[in-house]
Amino acid sequence: MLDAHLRLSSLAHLGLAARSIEEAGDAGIALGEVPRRVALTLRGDGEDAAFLDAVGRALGTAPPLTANTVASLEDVVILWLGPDEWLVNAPAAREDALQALRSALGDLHHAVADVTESRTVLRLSGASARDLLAQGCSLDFHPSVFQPGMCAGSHLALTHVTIHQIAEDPVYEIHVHRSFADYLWRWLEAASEPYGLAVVTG
Amino acid sequence: MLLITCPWCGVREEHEFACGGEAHIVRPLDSHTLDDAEWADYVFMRRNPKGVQYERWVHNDGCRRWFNMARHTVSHEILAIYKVGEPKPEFEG
Amino acid sequence: MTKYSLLSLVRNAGRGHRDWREAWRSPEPKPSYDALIIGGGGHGLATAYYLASEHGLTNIAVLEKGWIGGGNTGRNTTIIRSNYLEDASSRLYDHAVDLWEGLSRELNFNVMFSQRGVMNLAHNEHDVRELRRRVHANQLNGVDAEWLWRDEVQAFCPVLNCDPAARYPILGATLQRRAGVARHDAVAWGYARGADRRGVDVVENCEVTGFIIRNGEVRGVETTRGEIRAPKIGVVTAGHSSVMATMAGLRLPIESHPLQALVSEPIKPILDTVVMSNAVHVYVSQSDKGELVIGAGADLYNSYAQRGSFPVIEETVRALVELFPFTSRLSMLRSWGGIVDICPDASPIISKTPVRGLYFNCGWGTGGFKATPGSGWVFAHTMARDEPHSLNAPFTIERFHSGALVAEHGAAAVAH
Amino acid sequence: MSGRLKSGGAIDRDEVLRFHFDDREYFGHPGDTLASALLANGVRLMGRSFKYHRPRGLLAAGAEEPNALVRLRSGRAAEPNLRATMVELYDGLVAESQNRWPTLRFDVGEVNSLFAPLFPAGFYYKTFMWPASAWKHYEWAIRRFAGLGRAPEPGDPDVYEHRHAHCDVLVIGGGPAGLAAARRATRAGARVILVDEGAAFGGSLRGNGQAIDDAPGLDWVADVVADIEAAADAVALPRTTAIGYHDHNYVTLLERVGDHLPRPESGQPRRRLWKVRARRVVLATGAIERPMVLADNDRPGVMLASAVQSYLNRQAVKVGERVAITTNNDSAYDVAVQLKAAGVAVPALIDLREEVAPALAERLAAQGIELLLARAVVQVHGKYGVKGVDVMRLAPDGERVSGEVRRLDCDALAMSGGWNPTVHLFSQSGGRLAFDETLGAFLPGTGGQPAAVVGAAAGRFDLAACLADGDAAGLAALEAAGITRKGRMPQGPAAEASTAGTPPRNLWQVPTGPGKAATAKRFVDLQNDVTASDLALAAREGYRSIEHVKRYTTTGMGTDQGKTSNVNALGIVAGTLGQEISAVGTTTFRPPYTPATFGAIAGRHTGLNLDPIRRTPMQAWHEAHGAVFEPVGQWLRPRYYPRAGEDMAAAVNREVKATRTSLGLLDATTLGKIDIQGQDAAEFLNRIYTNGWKRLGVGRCRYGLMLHEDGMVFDDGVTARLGENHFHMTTTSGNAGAVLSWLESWLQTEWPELRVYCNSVTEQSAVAGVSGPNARLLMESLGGDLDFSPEAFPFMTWQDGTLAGLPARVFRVSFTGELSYEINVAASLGTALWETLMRAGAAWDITPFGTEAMHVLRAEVGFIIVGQETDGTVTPIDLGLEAMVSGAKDFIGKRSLARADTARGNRRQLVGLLPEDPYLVVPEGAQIVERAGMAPPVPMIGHVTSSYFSPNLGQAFAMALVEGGGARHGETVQVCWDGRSAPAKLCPPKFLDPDGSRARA
Ligand SMILES: Cc1cc2nc3c(=O)[nH]c(=O)nc-3n(C[C@H](O)[C@H](O)[C@H](O)COP(=O)(O)OP(=O)(O)OC[C@H]3O[C@@H](n4cnc5c(N)ncnc54)[C@H](O)[C@@H]3O)c2cc1C
Ligand SMILES: NC(=O)c1ccc[n+]([C@@H]2O[C@H](COP(=O)([O-])OP(=O)(O)OC[C@H]3O[C@@H](n4cnc5c(N)ncnc54)[C@H](O)[C@@H]3O)[C@@H](O)[C@H]2O)c1
Ligand SMILES: Cc1cc2nc3c(=O)[nH]c(=O)nc-3n(C[C@H](O)[C@H](O)[C@H](O)COP(=O)(O)O)c2cc1C
Ligand SMILES: [Zn+2]
Repeated sequence: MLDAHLRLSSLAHLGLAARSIEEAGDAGIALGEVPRRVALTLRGDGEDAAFLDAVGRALGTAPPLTANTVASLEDVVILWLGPDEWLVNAPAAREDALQALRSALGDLHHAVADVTESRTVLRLSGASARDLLAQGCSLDFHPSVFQPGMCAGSHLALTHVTIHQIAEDPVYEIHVHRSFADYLWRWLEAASEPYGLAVVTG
Repeated sequence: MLLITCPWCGVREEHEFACGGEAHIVRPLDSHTLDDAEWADYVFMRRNPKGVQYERWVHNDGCRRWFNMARHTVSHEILAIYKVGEPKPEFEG
Repeated sequence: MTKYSLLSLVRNAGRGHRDWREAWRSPEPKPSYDALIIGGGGHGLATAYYLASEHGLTNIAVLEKGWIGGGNTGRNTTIIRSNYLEDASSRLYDHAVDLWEGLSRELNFNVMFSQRGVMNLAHNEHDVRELRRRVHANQLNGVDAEWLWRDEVQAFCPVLNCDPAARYPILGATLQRRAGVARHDAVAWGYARGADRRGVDVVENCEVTGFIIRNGEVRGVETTRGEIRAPKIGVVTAGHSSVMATMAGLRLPIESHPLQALVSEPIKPILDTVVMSNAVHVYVSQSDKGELVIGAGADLYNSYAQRGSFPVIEETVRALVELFPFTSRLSMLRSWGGIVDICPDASPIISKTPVRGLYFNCGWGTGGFKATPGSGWVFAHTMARDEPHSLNAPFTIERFHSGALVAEHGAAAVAH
Repeated sequence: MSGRLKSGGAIDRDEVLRFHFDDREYFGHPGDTLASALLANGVRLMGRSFKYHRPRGLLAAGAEEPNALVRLRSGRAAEPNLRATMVELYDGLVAESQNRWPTLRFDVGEVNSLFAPLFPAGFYYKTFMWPASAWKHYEWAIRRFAGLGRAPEPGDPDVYEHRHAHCDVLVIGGGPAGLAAARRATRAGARVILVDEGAAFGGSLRGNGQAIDDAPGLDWVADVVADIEAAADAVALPRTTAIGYHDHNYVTLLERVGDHLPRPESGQPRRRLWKVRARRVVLATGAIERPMVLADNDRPGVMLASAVQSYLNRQAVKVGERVAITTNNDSAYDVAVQLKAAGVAVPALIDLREEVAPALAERLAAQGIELLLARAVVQVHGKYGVKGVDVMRLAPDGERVSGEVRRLDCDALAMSGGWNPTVHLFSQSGGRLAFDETLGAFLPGTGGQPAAVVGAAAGRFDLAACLADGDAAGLAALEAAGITRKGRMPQGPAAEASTAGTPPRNLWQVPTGPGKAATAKRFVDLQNDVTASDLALAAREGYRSIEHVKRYTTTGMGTDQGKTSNVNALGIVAGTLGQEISAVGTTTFRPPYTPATFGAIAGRHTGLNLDPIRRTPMQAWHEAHGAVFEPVGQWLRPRYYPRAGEDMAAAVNREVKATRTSLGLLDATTLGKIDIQGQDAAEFLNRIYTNGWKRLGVGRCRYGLMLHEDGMVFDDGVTARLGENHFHMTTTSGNAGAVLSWLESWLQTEWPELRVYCNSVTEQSAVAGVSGPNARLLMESLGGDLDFSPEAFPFMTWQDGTLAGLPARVFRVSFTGELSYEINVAASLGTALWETLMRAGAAWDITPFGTEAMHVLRAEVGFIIVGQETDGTVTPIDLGLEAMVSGAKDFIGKRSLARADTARGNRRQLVGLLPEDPYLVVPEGAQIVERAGMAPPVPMIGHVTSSYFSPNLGQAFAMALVEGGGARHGETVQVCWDGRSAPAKLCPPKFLDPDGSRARA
């Protein structure tokens, strides 16, 4: 087995752990990095029953067909990225399920690409979370429009991100390409200044 | 600053998209039978209408899908958005 | 026609300026002419002026759908330079600079050609290589060009942010000292006045709506003010070139895009040269009235709307504030857009067409103001002789068939 | 004298604010603007005009102010050209007048006034042409006089923020009409944004004291604002200007968050740019009063009547002791009455009209104010302040004045030349304007976007109508946004309807009086010093289009963009040309509505955040080890790693040498990586690349070139076959995104029948390239399950395995021409891999090398770099890579290669170049000619694309594109740059190991 401490997050050099606190207190923004999880890009024909079926069998849930939504079963989460593209997320320990996915799809026209390392996931919450996002992202995060269980690809502060709302409060997960993570983190940190920032463990 | 309804993702800001220029230009299959001028017509010549333009867009920041749009090049009004392969709607102008 | 001079100004001041004559007449269009120019921008007016002054064709008219100079001539950032890469282009643009130098006196109209130098900044090794390549080519072509390293750039333009720790640090720049800016409107007015004086009819509010073509030969045009006949017709309509081509049954490799510019509030002199940056996309000069004249980028979609989108402005302003940090607390006064006619190789088309007697001058895209006198001069030659001058021979439509493009993407990558 | 009244106004008399204007100290109160506070202190002279440096005071009380522009704050926080009318007073405020030297009162620039007869509109087009060389000097002088304020200093201490917003209804303008609309929409639960550029809501109600629902108007305003603030989905933003109305209901707003404070609150931005997408927009932007164009109408103390009223009611400031009033419409009568009530003498109200409604006349009579009908002010006296005005009878045609000149003593003149609805944003939105002959103003017409224009902005100048208008627009917006009303709808607000008035008398210029007064200047554009006679001159000289007039005279081109002057200018031009105003038309309204700070538009994207910086997993290591970086796309890549005392050349030589002789290590993470899967993947690559892919074996790699359809090289890279239907493509670092888009566009739009998926995996792996004769030894030393023997792991193949305990995919490819392995591991293991390699490689003195050494190494063996050896005009054949161009299949760009010019034999072709002086590194970009010493224009036959010193060859070498170069090896040419030239010999572009045996070792 690989020695886990060899793995470095894309934000390792920022020393976030040392700055992290458990509770956000009265800071308007709580921001943290989500621990590493398995991620796959899944491609296939959303109109092909056999494909949907195979995915459903392997992951316990079929990929969501409604745009900008997420399907999940326990800790496996499937984000809709496009009509033939999904992002499958699972805890690092669930690598098995993902192997199952590959084999289940067999000869069907599909593609699975491991992107576990490609994205850094930030968790954003706090009373001012929507205000912070609104500084750099043109999506409408109003609760009547964007709710838990929804996700969308867009631009945040000049970088491509996928934003997934995971709780009402609101709590968001922001998937950003790994090489941009440091930039985005520092940008969010600066943009949080008006609200107060608590760095939390993700 | 256009507001574009991606046929997949819904209403999004222009900056999530890129425009790929005139749509419905079919790549000649028998290019070796074309003379230089005919080939240039495919590679370089464009309608560039003042009025309704049919053009390709891609939702780069969202679903990465290409789609077609009929847009008025003076008012910037978007008259139709349709998926690749769907028939081209006809508009005056 | 009163000659303009300090003396005539003094004399007229005494008479309360009541006696100035109109700079150009507003004639009714005649039913026929020896030649027509469609488009009363700088290029069209210059063409008419040189047809009259160099080729003796005076029974001619310029037809303008709106007001002269109201197209890109009236909305450009007025940068004039000739430091182009390809031999063909540098010759053409340098010929224009030669003409610029004598233009105010030739036209007896001060176009305020101000040779304050133009710098093109390099922000990475690739820029350095490509810009120096251009400098060396210019020098061998007899076009004045210098390369400045960072410290020289800083000395030449002290308000530039030359911090080596910048996101895109300035590594060096090309400098063309003969280059500069001119008063754009005056160019249109000066050429109109000069042409008018030689008998040319400058007809405003006259839109061409169709061509009369018989047996592959052009005979005249239909306009909003009636049919006008002529055996030679030059089309110089910039952003509207494709529209005109369609009327004539031709196809062009041109797309019309909105290109934006903006000005700051006027401030006391602070920038005495012209600065252009490709990597950090912006170009800036300060006008004699004091406002910073700032060039932005083009939108990526076709448009005839003379307005662009706000993100393009944002991007430009970011670059502006980065290169000129003092502008952070300065304000934008006005922004606007033009419709530029972009060619795939970023070079113009000055060409005969398959229709006899019909000529096109277009494709100047984001950078044709600088060429105005030269363009008019060679186009007049082409129309008068029915064959291109050697300076514009490479700029035919046929080059898109043969592949002999005049690739100026590097030299033209910043809209200018 | 102007001054403060004892009572009234929305100011807090208990708090005293100290401020400075031009080195003098003054006092004011919260609720003051800089303008009102100066007036209250008796200061009238606030600026100098642009061209003639005439002394100027306030014209207005709002955003339309053309004269009183000041420099606010000091040092790095100073900001020029701020309108004193929009600057809220705070304690310690420092402001300075502009465009004067040495002082505002004694301004040397005033000499310009003496030469004014020589400086009519456009004078500079007529002179300064002789001698040619002198223009430089003239221009220098002209420039010194131009400009308004001084430029700010660099180092802005404040930050700026952006904010995206979405709403059902955006209400622009918080006067009665806008508030009524916002109130209606808010009560129905809509998402509402209400903005007003003023410091508080209320619009004209703040200045005119009108009543609503039988109570003071401002009480109603407070109620509405409280409602909005209490609503969950509504916001009310004061100090916020809508600056731009763009396509598809995209509106930009500029909020002045911290400008009214000594400094922004901690952590808060100074200004915030809002980018709003609104389903409906309600434009309730009010109307701007017009000045009258009369002789010397620019003297300090000549003000808009509404401004006089506003200063009186908002800040309890009287603009003078004796205020004469001149008007062409009913609105100034209230002003007269209110002034009188406040104890200000009103010597007369001078109305251009022949008659007015008896009720109005009676109101004046009741106050003992003299009403002079059919009269006009023909002259204003006083230089630094009004001393009196001359009044004469106005002829019915408005062209002449006659009779006796009556002098009225006064120290201020309030004028109202009618009202212009504020249609700027409507026009920006694409709406057409229609000229209303009665009002003498442009009203919103047809077209535009999903918006309603209400209140004074729509030409309704009656409070009751404005309220009803706003209320109805609020309802309509709800309907359009599909919002069903909740609960019982409240009544709309009510106000007393005004009785039908007398229409204004629209006179675009008031005739001048007799004698000397005949030549007095009648200003139209106060800021740019454009007079009525300038406009007439322009028209006379043939500048007939209003656009020509604007550009010839500069009318409307100042910082106020002609808010008070444009319609007057139009009227005068139309009159001169004998045309209808509607035929003359307006100039174009453009964003921003009022000037917008660049810093705010840049937002947080300044400095290092100008553009995102991309980092590889090993970036921290590079930083810690002193790498010098260079930007490559958005990445910052190590260029070289200098050791103590080394310059770049020394470091690069060392890195090159080490790699060629032992072992080098490169961070190659930035290469683009695209995963391509599907049963048609090989067919797809066949169409995209110039060479064939169908027969590439699984486990093998191949170099490919992509062309654009014009036949020119677009990108290159090595692609590996991972499975029968599975490929791993690499692209250049800078082009990764463009290539993926390119592939998708072909797949989705041209060849949807191909069953292929492309996914970016660039970020998935960290890539370390080990290169050098000892590379194999290093790989073997790492321990793992891979056999690195040449037989088991030949050149241009790849294998998966474990390396030093790390799962890895190893590609045996080479960009340096040495024996090389590109090791891909999970990105999170990048540093672990790198450090392992450094540790294990120590035995061979492993040397990390940067992009510069990489460039030298690849050039030594003749590999090209796309974007360096190519520039969009280079074909594979030009590069000598004809072997890679398949004759057997079609591919993108193929047909273009056969075009007449592209197939020409003597195109510029890639060659090697050896300078005769072996230590001379010719500059990249140097040109190549046949012979030295020719005079320009010198025919150029090529240029240098790459040039380095090779420590391995012990000499300088270069690559170049040279006409027909492929057939000219061995010939000598001249390399030219900066006036120098040096001979160099053409050779094949392979300097070392021409048969490639080292990489294959
Ligand atoms: C924002 C911006 C910045 C620029 N900056 C620079 C710069 O710094 N330096 C530089 O060199 N160049 C610059 N350019 C490019 C330059 O402005 C143009 O290339 C040049 O002015 C073109 O001149 P023209 O006379 O050909 O066209 P225009 O001035 O556009 O004239 C064409 C005329 O044709 C008329 N017309 C069109 N259709 C008809 C019809 N059917 N009938 C009659 N008349 C018709 C139009 O009304 C118009 O007046 C810039 C352009 C823009 C938009
Ligand atoms: N008697 C007359 O002739 C006359 C003339 C004009 C107005 N009025 C009176 O004025 C009132 C008009 O009410 P209304 O609500 O239509 O207008 P208003 O003038 O009361 O309010 C308009 C508001 O819009 C704001 N505004 C303008 N442009 C803006 C922008 N771009 N961004 C942000 N804010 C902007 C202004 O600051 C102002 O507060 C009525 O009471 C009417 O009787 C009377
Ligand atoms: C070089 C240059 C300088 C300009 N300076 C000013 C200026 O000082 N003030 C101003 O209001 N507009 C200025 N403009 C912009 C014009 O007002 C106008 O916006 C432009 O000519 C486009 O025309 P349009 O906006 O009428 O469509 C300038 C334009 C150019 C090309
Ligand atoms: Zn989409």
